[in-house]
Amino acid sequence: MAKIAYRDAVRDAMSEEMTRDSRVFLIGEEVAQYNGAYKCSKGLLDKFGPDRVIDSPISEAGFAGLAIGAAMYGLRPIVEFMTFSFSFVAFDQIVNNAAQIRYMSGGQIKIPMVFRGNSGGGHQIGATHSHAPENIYATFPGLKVVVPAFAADVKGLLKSAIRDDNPILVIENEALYGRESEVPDGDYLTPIGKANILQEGTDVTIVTHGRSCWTVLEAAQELHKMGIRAEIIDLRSIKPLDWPTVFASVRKTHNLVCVDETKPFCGVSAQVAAEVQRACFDHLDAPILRVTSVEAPMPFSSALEDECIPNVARIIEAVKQVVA
Amino acid sequence: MAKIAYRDAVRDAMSEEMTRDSRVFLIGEEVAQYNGAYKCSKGLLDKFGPDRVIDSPISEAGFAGLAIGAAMYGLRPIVEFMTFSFSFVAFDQIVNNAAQIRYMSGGQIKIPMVFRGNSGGGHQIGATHSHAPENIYATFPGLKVVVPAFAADVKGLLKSAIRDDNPILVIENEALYGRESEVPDGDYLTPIGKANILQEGTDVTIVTHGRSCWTVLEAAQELHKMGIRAEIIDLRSIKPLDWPTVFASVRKTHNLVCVDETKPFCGVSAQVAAEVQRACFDHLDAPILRVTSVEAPMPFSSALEDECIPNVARIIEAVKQVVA
Amino acid sequence: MTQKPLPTGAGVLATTQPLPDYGKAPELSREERLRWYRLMFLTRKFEERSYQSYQTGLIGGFCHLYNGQEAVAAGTFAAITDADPVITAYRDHAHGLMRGIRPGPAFAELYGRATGVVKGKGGSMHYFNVDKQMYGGHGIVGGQTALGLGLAFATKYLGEKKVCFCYMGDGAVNQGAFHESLNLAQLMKIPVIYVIENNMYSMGTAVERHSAPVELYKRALGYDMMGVRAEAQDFDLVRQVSWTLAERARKENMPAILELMTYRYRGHSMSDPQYYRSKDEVEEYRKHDPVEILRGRILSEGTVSEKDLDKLEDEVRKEVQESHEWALASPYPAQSEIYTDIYA
Amino acid sequence: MTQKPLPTGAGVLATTQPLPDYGKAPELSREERLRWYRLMFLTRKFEERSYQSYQTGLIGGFCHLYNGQEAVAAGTFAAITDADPVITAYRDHAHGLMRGIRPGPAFAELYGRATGVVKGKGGSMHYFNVDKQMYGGHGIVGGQTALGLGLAFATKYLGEKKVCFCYMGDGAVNQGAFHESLNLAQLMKIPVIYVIENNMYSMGTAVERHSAPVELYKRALGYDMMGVRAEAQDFDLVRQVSWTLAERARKENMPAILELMTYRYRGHSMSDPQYYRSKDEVEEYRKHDPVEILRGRILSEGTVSEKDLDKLEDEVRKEVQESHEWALASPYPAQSEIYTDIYA
Ligand SMILES: Cc1ncc(C[n+]2csc(CCOP(=O)(O)OP(=O)(O)O)c2C)c(N)n1
Ligand SMILES: Cc1ncc(C[n+]2csc(CCOP(=O)(O)OP(=O)(O)O)c2C)c(N)n1
Ligand SMILES: [Mg+2]
Ligand SMILES: [Mg+2]
Repeated sequence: MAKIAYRDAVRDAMSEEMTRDSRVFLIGEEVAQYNGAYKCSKGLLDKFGPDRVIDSPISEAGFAGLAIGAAMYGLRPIVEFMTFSFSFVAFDQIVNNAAQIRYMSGGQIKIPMVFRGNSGGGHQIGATHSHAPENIYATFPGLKVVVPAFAADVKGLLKSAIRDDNPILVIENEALYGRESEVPDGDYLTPIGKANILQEGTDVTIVTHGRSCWTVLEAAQELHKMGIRAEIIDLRSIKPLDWPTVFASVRKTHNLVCVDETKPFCGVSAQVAAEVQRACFDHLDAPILRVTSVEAPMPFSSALEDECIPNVARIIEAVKQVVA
Repeated sequence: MAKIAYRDAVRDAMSEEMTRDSRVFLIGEEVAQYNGAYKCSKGLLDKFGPDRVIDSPISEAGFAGLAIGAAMYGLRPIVEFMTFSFSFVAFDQIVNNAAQIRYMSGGQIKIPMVFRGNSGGGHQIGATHSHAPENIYATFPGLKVVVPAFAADVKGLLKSAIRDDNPILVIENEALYGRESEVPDGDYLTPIGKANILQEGTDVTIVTHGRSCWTVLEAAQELHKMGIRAEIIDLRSIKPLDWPTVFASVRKTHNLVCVDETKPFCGVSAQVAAEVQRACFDHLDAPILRVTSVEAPMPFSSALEDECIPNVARIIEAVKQVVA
Repeated sequence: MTQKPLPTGAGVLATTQPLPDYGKAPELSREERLRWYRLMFLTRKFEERSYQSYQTGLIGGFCHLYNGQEAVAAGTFAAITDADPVITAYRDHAHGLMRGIRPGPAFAELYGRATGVVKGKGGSMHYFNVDKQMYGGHGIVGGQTALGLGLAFATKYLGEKKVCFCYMGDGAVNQGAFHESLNLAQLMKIPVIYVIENNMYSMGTAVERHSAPVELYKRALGYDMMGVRAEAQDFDLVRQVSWTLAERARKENMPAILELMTYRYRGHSMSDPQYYRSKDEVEEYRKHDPVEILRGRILSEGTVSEKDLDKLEDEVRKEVQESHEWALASPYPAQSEIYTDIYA
Repeated sequence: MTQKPLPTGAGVLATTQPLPDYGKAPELSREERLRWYRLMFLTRKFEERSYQSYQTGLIGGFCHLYNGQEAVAAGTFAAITDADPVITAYRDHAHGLMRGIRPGPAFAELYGRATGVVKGKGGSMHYFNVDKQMYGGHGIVGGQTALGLGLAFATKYLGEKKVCFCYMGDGAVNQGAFHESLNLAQLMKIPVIYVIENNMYSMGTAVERHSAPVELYKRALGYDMMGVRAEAQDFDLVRQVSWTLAERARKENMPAILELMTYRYRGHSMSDPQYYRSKDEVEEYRKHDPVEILRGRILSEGTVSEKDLDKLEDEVRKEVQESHEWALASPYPAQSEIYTDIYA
């Protein structure tokens, strides 16, 4: 076990898989000579050359489609979106082509590929650049969506995603790139579709994912001081979602707070709350509360931005209300 | 009150508003000479001429963006998407520009415009053409989304939308275009954000919208025979959503079934269920159930397609389970 | 309505750059020529039967027929091999049938049956036959242009010396994804040929009402790319120009736009009243029928007798009728099929 | 790295069609000329102060500076009036300042203050000043190209005889929305001029690595459109060519691409190590500095003395410093501001 930064875990995952399988290649803006806008592909051009680490013009629909076509032919592309917000100019390619061609071809086609990149707010890059799109993509059958919060998970999930035969979105977060955490040695895979219990607890379940995991962990320390024992579940995978783990926890704690960075309306927390109330109706002691991004575009000012994504104060307030 | 077809109500709304306000114009594929792929703009070219009823090349991002720019300048465009599924190639324009420019400009800009068109499945037009995207657009603050089910509502809501100073999606449905229903005489507006109670009842609330309203009404007749009195709420407006009406009904019936054509994962019903369990926790006698499109792309075969969107059998089953 | 240009027999009408001279495409054997004629005739009969089936309610949804355009698919396919990937839009029956889809599964797909070429899940717009490198059948206008780029990219990545032919309608030139693909293709030297099947109309919109330059091969100019405009009712002419561009792609990895001037006899989809054009215009074009032209050529070459050709045609008619019946007798997919083929 | 072309003083370098001859743009009065010089100088000083503020942590997020490109915004704006709408990408400080945004609110925006030009909600990338027809400031590359089309469409719809200048970077030519807009503009005759600020790099990607034709005005060829390439470090040359195209747009409703060859001295945004170019290249370009060139021209014309110009510059320096301080002393927006300006 070594402590490494999240961005290096991303790089290692790609590097290991590209070494293992020559069909894997990386395409995106500034991924090669520039080493990635967020340095996630540092050194890969030198290692694998320009045929496999490809700088693209600013043509997201074009290069996403190129990669989907290449995957249809049997390659295993990794597409980097500089931020996932820019995937919206390639939206049709992802939700119609990557997600549905297998189905429409009656199973003749496989689309083994990964879309990955930065997402979310909190860095003063404004409303157009700060989307947390996991709810939007997860609504489409045919796609898988993972949102790793820790270096070990992003490495293991990205490697699993590259080996998986389906189109998978690996949604990262700028705030996490520099954060270090422990990563197992050697070649390992983190299974897609398995949640991770970050902390066991008895009083309330907190279901979260992505960057919010860190915020929830911080909040949990405060809660601990107040005598509240939270069980924290990091979904890791939004689709498929590990319902058994979530349900089992809620049946134990009888309370649920959902925390995530998608918007409130039809966000991930809406889906979790809707399913849990159905499956655990008789086990719930209190209404499920949700702590999400606020119902507003992301403002630029740091003075406003902090309040717009889930923060410790809002999490504590929700938990206190639920266990009250 | 006259009985007219839904498509004619769409046409009348546009025609009346274009007569009233010369800043209103219509742009889209085949809207002029062809009278609209679904004939919703029949006669408008003759009436208003080619400067105001504009056939566009197949350039959704281009003409949606054109319309947004024109709205920024003070015009009041109506954009027709031949089907809303095609809006996905213009996704960025809608969710970043139409939705957010007002915010990012600190309120300097207004975007008074309408995106409208056909949506949903059930006509064997396959996975790429059958999306019901209201959950996806409603997740973005800055947009309003209405999904009228009846001629009177589509006319009144579309007229309201054209007069509203915000970007509004009016999501129609091919299955409804030919259906006739009563429409008030003269100039009237249906308020955006107000649900409509289609039928009063005591045993269960059914919250629905769009094409599913018709299916729910059909199911309600069966339910009536079984002695189940359903209160049926047609949301009409997805965003803003009329929570008071929904909550009041659930507090009365103590049961809720959500029925709509969006996908189950993060669909509209997820949002409704999540909010209702929170606001009406102590009033619910049973878990909220959801009847949605299934977790699959839309297949082509009529033999499969019927099962993929909410149908009478699935609605009855859910209601019976809830009131059991 | 503007007068539409009729075929003159000239073949290549214009290019953005001098066409390289690789000489004449290799002769087709008598059998191969007959095979292409058979496929064109089969396509014609398949579409006619589909037309009837649609009228009688056997087919739901959209159904875009290829009548009049047969020499495009045939002439271009005959310039490459079944190992070269192809991909097209929703007007894809011809491309499917000519890349090995049997008429039985093709009809069964239209009828939504389990025996359909894509199990009843895709319908008319989504014929796929990956065994013969036919990658669909795509319904979103222009969406396949980026995929075709990717197929070609993959062949180059794997060092296969192949070429991908990517088909699209004239209306599709106005989608942004196409332009992004053009730049990527030229910049990265990707062996993809964009075949614009210019049938003069994008649904009800004539070319001059949807494209700033009426000559669509000119879109190549913006990318320093080879663009070619050619007439396309004559199988042999189409094959020759396609072969030249395919050779260039194989040898130099250079992409191109190939605008093929053709015409569709039927409406855009089945429910099109066609107010946007005159009956006369359609009749004028029918005089330059691609199936008839190849038939006449073959007969005039004297390698096949009219009797043998009649026999071949009768066989095809019979095959089409039997396939249609077989398809109609096929079962619908089981409900459980809704949930298969979503994930691999 | 390929050698980048340096300015030669030639002005217009190439066109896709003959430029119409509307003669020389009307002379600017001494005061107007000084006003443009002042705005260019102000922009330069504003950017230098922003650079420092970023280094000292006063600015968060992205911050794209305009140093080196000043003659583009100034020369084009000076060819039209403040009644003509303009719109640009995220490198928008110049466009904002030259369209009436005071440096105080401009700084305040960078610092996220309530007194910012868009109340701290948009930041560096989203300067708007609708009073003076400046429609942003847009962060999604290429996204504004369709909006510019719409602004121009609206002026024509209202019969205003205006022209819209829509600015974009060289990297933005590779977005599909731009191409859709070009076709729509030419087809519908919409008076929009696409000004490509070709500063040779799209972030770290040199033009020859991102565009198949290195000459970006050539993208106009695919649309039978007027495309012009011109040098852009000289305010007067830029103004002249812009004026010609603006006249053409007003008189004939004809759109155009105007590729202006320029250079940025700073990194793409603030955190750019610039490994993709040499220090020498930057130094070479600094010798053709647009602010210096106009300064020299004004002095050589003899209408203003060096002393007066120095005084003007000192005033600007003072204004910048005071504006910066005023901005820093401004309050942050109230939390309630999160929820305003979402809906009208
Ligand atoms: C993005 C998108 N917009 C609109 C449509 C609807 N549509 C289907 S085909 C068509 C016309 C296309 O014409 P063309 O490209 O010339 O092909 P043809 O039908 O003539 O073969 C339109 C508008 C679509 N399928 N996808
Ligand atoms: C659709 C989209 N993709 C990627 C980005 C990230 N990005 C911002 S600026 C930029 C480079 C643009 O270069 P250019 O157009 O030449 O403008 P310049 O910065 O030189 O002014 C990139 C890749 C973006 N903002 N939007
Ligand atoms: Mg066509
Ligand atoms: Mg640039």
